[in-house]
This record gives sequence, C-alpha cells and structure tokens, in this order.
Amino acid sequence: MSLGIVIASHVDHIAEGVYRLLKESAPDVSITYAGGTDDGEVGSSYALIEAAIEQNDSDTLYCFYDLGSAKMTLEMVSEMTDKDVTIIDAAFIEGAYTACALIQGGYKQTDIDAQLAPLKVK
Amino acid sequence: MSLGIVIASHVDHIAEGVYRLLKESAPDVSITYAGGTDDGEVGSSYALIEAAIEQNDSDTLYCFYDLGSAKMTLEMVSEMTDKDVTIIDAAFIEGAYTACALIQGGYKQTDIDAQLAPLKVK
Amino acid sequence: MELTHEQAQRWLLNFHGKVTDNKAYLSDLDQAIGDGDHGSNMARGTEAVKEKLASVTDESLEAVLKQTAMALISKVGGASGPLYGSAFMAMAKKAKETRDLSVLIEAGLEGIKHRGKADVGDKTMIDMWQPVATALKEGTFSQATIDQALLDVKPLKAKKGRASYVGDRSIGALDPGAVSSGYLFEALIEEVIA
Amino acid sequence: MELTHEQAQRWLLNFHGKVTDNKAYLSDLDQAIGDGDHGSNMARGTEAVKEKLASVTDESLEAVLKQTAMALISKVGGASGPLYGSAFMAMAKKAKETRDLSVLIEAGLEGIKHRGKADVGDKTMIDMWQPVATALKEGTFSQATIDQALLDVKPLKAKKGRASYVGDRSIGALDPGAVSSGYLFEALIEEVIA
Ligand SMILES: Nc1ncnc2c1ncn2[C@@H]1O[C@H](COP(=O)(O)OP(=O)(O)O)[C@@H](O)[C@H]1O
Ligand SMILES: Nc1ncnc2c1ncn2[C@@H]1O[C@H](COP(=O)(O)OP(=O)(O)O)[C@@H](O)[C@H]1O
Ligand SMILES: [Mg+2]
Ligand SMILES: [Mg+2]
Ligand SMILES: [Mg+2]
Ligand SMILES: [Mg+2]
Repeated sequence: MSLGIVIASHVDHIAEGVYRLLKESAPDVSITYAGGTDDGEVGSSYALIEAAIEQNDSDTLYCFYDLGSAKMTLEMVSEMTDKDVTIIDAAFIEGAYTACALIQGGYKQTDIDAQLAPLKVK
Repeated sequence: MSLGIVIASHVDHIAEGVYRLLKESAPDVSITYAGGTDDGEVGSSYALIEAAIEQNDSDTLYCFYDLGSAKMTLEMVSEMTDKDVTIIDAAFIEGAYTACALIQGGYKQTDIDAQLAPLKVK
Repeated sequence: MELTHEQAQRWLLNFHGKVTDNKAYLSDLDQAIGDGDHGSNMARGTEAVKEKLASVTDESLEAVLKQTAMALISKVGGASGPLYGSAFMAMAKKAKETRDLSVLIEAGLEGIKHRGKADVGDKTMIDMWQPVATALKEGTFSQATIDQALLDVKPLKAKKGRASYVGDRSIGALDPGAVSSGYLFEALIEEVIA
Repeated sequence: MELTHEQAQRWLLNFHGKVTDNKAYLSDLDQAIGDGDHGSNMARGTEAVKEKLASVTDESLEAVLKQTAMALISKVGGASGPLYGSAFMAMAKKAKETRDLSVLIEAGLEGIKHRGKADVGDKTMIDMWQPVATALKEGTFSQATIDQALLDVKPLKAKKGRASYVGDRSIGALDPGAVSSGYLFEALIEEVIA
C-alpha cells in the first residue's frame, strides 16, 4: 500500500483547493483533507482531521499542515490512531505537491523524505 | 504607505482561503489575491493577477505564489506595471502569513526580508 | 491538598463563567498579537465542557478531567484547544494515582509543555502555569501568584504561537492564553482553595 | 529568409490546427509527467490567437506576433502561456528591426530562456527551440531537425516545470511542451519554408 497524504489547513477552502491542485498531478494517490473548525471558521478541528486520517485509503500517512495549531491537532489525532502517521514540517503546499508527485511517480518513502528535507520551514 | 501583499495561487479557493487566513491576523494590511484561470480551472491568469496588483491599495508589493507558473505570470505582470513589485520565493502560506503579521506589527521591509529569508524554498 | 470530583466540576464551571464574561477582552488581547479569536475559542470550548459535565455519569475525578479535555480538544478550534486539552488529559491520567492538587497541576503543566514544545519565558500560558505550579508545590499559591505572573508575562517577547510572528509588538502586551489561564487559577482559588 | 505578416498569420493558424487536432495527445503526455492539461491549455490559447488574428487591423509582422503573444499569455493558463508568450513578445520586439526568420526564432528562444530560467537539457520546450534555432542559422532546418529533437528529449530527466517534481519518471517520456513546439515548427515548414 503506498503512502497516503493528509492535508490539514486552518481554512476549509484552502484544504479543498490544495486537494484539487494535488489531484491533478497525482490522480492515483490517496489524498484526504480537513480544513477549518467544525463551524467552518478559521482554525483546526480534531474531528475533521481524525476523519481525514481514518478515511484515507492508506495506513501509512504523511500529513501536511499550514500553521502550528493544526500541527498540534494532527499530533493529538496521531496519538489516538492505529495508522502510521508522520507529520511533515515542510512548506505546506510545496511539500504536499512534491510528495504527491513523487508517490504518483512510484517513489518510496526514503526518496520522498530526501526531497522534502530542503522544504522544511517550520 | 506600507507594503501591500498579493497572493497568487493556481486555485481560486486557495487564494481566497489564504486571504481569509491572513486577514484575521493582519486586518489593516492591504492584501489582494488571484487564484486559478479565468475559467475557474487550476492554473494562472494574467488578468486576475494584474487586477490583484493594480487594485491593491499599496504601490509597493510583496507577491507570494504557490508553484512556478504563477511566478512567471507574476513576473510578466510586474514588467508591465508601474508599481514596485517584489516576487517572493518563500514558502507560499508560511511566507505570506509571516509578512502580513510583520506589516501589521509595523515592521519595515528590511526586517520582513530577514524573516522571509529562512522560508525560501523555491 | 486533595481535589475531589465535585470540586473539579465547580472549578471548571466557574472557569467557564469567567471566560464567558471576559470573552471580548480575551479576543482583544489576541487581536493585538494574534488572530483575535482566543475569547470566542475559550467561550466555545468551556461551553462544551459545561455541557459534557452536565451529562457525565462517571462520578470520578479522572472522568471529570478527561471529559473536560475532550470537550476542549474538540471545540476550542485554536492552539489553546490541544494545549488545554493536553493539560487536562495529563491531569486525568495522573488522577488515577493521586488527587494531590499540586501534583495534578504539575502534570497539566507538563502536558502543555510536551504538546506545545514551549517553555517558561516564551510568553505563553506556560508563563502562568509554571509560577502557579511552583507556588502550589511550595504552599504559597494565592491571587498574588496570578497577579505577579501577569505582570511578568508582559515584557516577554513571544517565541511560540501566532504572537511569535509579530515580533517586538508582543513586548508589553498580555498573552491571551496566560490571561485565560489566570482565570482558570482564580476559579481554582474560589472553588477549591478557599 | 524573411518572414512576412501573411506568412506569420498562416503559420499560427496552422499551429492552432495541429494543436487542436492533437489536444488529447498533448494532455496525455502531460498526464504522464505533469498535470495533464497541456493539450487543453494550448488549444485554448491558440483558439484565442486565431480569434485575435481574425480581428487584427495592423497589418504588420510586429502586430501579428504581439497579438499572438498577448492571446497566449492571457488564455493558456499554464506555464506554457508565459513561455510561448515571452517567445512571441521577444519576436515581436525583434521584428521592429528585422524580418529574418532565423534571427526572430533565436529571439523567441532567448525569450523562453529568460522567462523560464531553463536551458538546453532541462527537458523543456527549449529542447525543441534550440536545435531548430541552430538549424535555421546553419541553413539545415527541416522535418528531420524536429524528429531528432524529439528523440533527443526522451532520455532527459526534467529539471524545470511540473515534470521536475516526478523525478526519474520523466526519463523516457516526451516533454509535452517540446512536442507542441514541434507542431509549431512543422507548421513553420508547411506555411513558410515550403
Ligand atoms: N506552542 C505553544 N505552547 C504553549 N502555549 C501556546 C503555544 N501556542 C499558542 N499558545 C497559547 O495559545 C494562546 C492562543 O490561543 P488561541 O487564540 O485560542 O489559538 P490560535 O493562536 O490558534 O488562534 C496564546 O496566547 C498562548 O498562550
Ligand atoms: N521553466 C520552464 N522553462 C521552459 N519550459 C518550461 C518551463 N516550465 C514548463 N515548461 C514547459 O511547459 C510545458 C508544460 O506546459 P503546461 O502543461 O501548459 O503548463 P503547467 O505545467 O503549468 O500545467 C512543459 O512540458 C515544458 O515544456
Ligand atoms: Mg487566536
Ligand atoms: Mg485562531
Ligand atoms: Mg500542464
Ligand atoms: Mg497546468
């Protein structure tokens, strides 16, 4: 089972838009997303992020986030799930795009990690 | 006149969502955005980016983009405008957020450049 | 001093009251150095705590703290959600072994530090929790601890959270999370210590 | 050899025809190593070129090339918009001084290199424009130039554009922009050289 990607943003539209951007170049990659609070405001939702993680077809996930509090929520969910979750500190869109293109290209985790390393900004 | 910010994304929803995210923390900063093609597809639009640049209240602009072809379109618009445009290669959301928070905080270009430098990923 | 589950319930309901009464103030503090939502985040989160506690069936300290954690994690919506949530999760876990208030608060503080990877001096809620935890351990905790902590947080420059993005503008300002934590510990004084 | 504005118009309309006929193929090439839209981008862009040229009043080579540039810049929607647009803008500017085909194509190539900051070997449209420009200068340009360029682009690993993100998967694949540029130069052969 290849690596799946989870997108966690503070804003619903950003998460959905990033999903669309990624899917164009990675049609066969398992990508799920969560954005904003339960009420559609700017912020993070444990429930939405949990759903994105659980509903992703893959059991090994790389998770990308925009700002810090989304990371903390991702961490809390990752502590409660059985899935193998890695939270990536690379630039949100640039990192997610890179990872998706590489997974679509058949690359494995070690190559992807190498490509993500220079994109680490947080 | 303080620095203004222009957001140029491949996706309409991403640009609008990033605008919302930034405005929360930078209510007094002049921020305009453009996302997607003229038809609402994934890509870049010269017209939308030109409008974002011209309609920004500021004449000195820092422009953030997600992927390369948005940068080329920004460059073409910047060659045709009278405004003072700098295209920033920092991580798209992280860089834009940092710049906006600093402008809201009254910081000047040199401080902002210093904070953006470690976020350069493209 | 030992904490009972009834005291804990009253503590958290009192906290909800203070946060709700000061919602606009907390958001204003957050507008100055963040994104302006800490008040509404905490009002929403503590409202969920109040609802959960009204329906909780397990009358144990561990259950009260855990339900509080889950309500805050799921409803706050901002960084303070995972942070307060981790504090109460850690306290719930510690409550299996002991009811000692000082030990519990210390556990909560460690939960926040672990979750947010911040420390004393970074201008966060830790700059309220640490002095309170220390004072509780030393038997000197009082309103004066809280007042002093707020005075001491003002000159700090934020190193974590959204305030860390605004640079020197955080200097001289009160940190919203430290202020809401101040309400938490004032509520503790009113419902538990007094 | 000199380019007239009538030849330029026929050249670009022919290019529109080829791109439109091969739209799905161009997009398939782009699906393999990019985002799958090069065919629709170029069809849309050249459709706009066709419309603009039908209504252009200034019967000069410079105007034809400039209108082409503006249509491509405003309608393509992908990286190839600014790139082809910069090529034709550069050609339009050079057309103020000369009608020499070889000099114009060389100017277009420089426009692409300047805009995209890529070079020969990066597996882009430059790997079609460069051999064609060189052959025109040397007087050896023919269909064989185009065919050879496509063979030579296949083994390259992409260093620019979306294909550069897919790593080794670009090796052995045709670059969509090089292929659409191949159509541009086949159209040139049919309308100008022949
Ligand atoms: N990494 C962290 N560690 C400890 N406390 C933090 C951290 N990040 C933020 N905080 C606290 O959270 C408060 C902001 O909470 P809130 O406004 O609800 O979240 P957000 O910043 O996501 O909008 C800050 O005032 C600070 O006290
Ligand atoms: N920096 C660049 N320099 C030269 N050519 C480039 C560059 N980036 C992309 N290209 C060309 O553009 C083509 C892709 O065009 P297109 O699919 O329309 O744009 P996008 O990649 O934005 O979807 C590639 O096949 C390549 O030939
Ligand atoms: Mg806030
Ligand atoms: Mg917030
Ligand atoms: Mg494409
Ligand atoms: Mg595209």
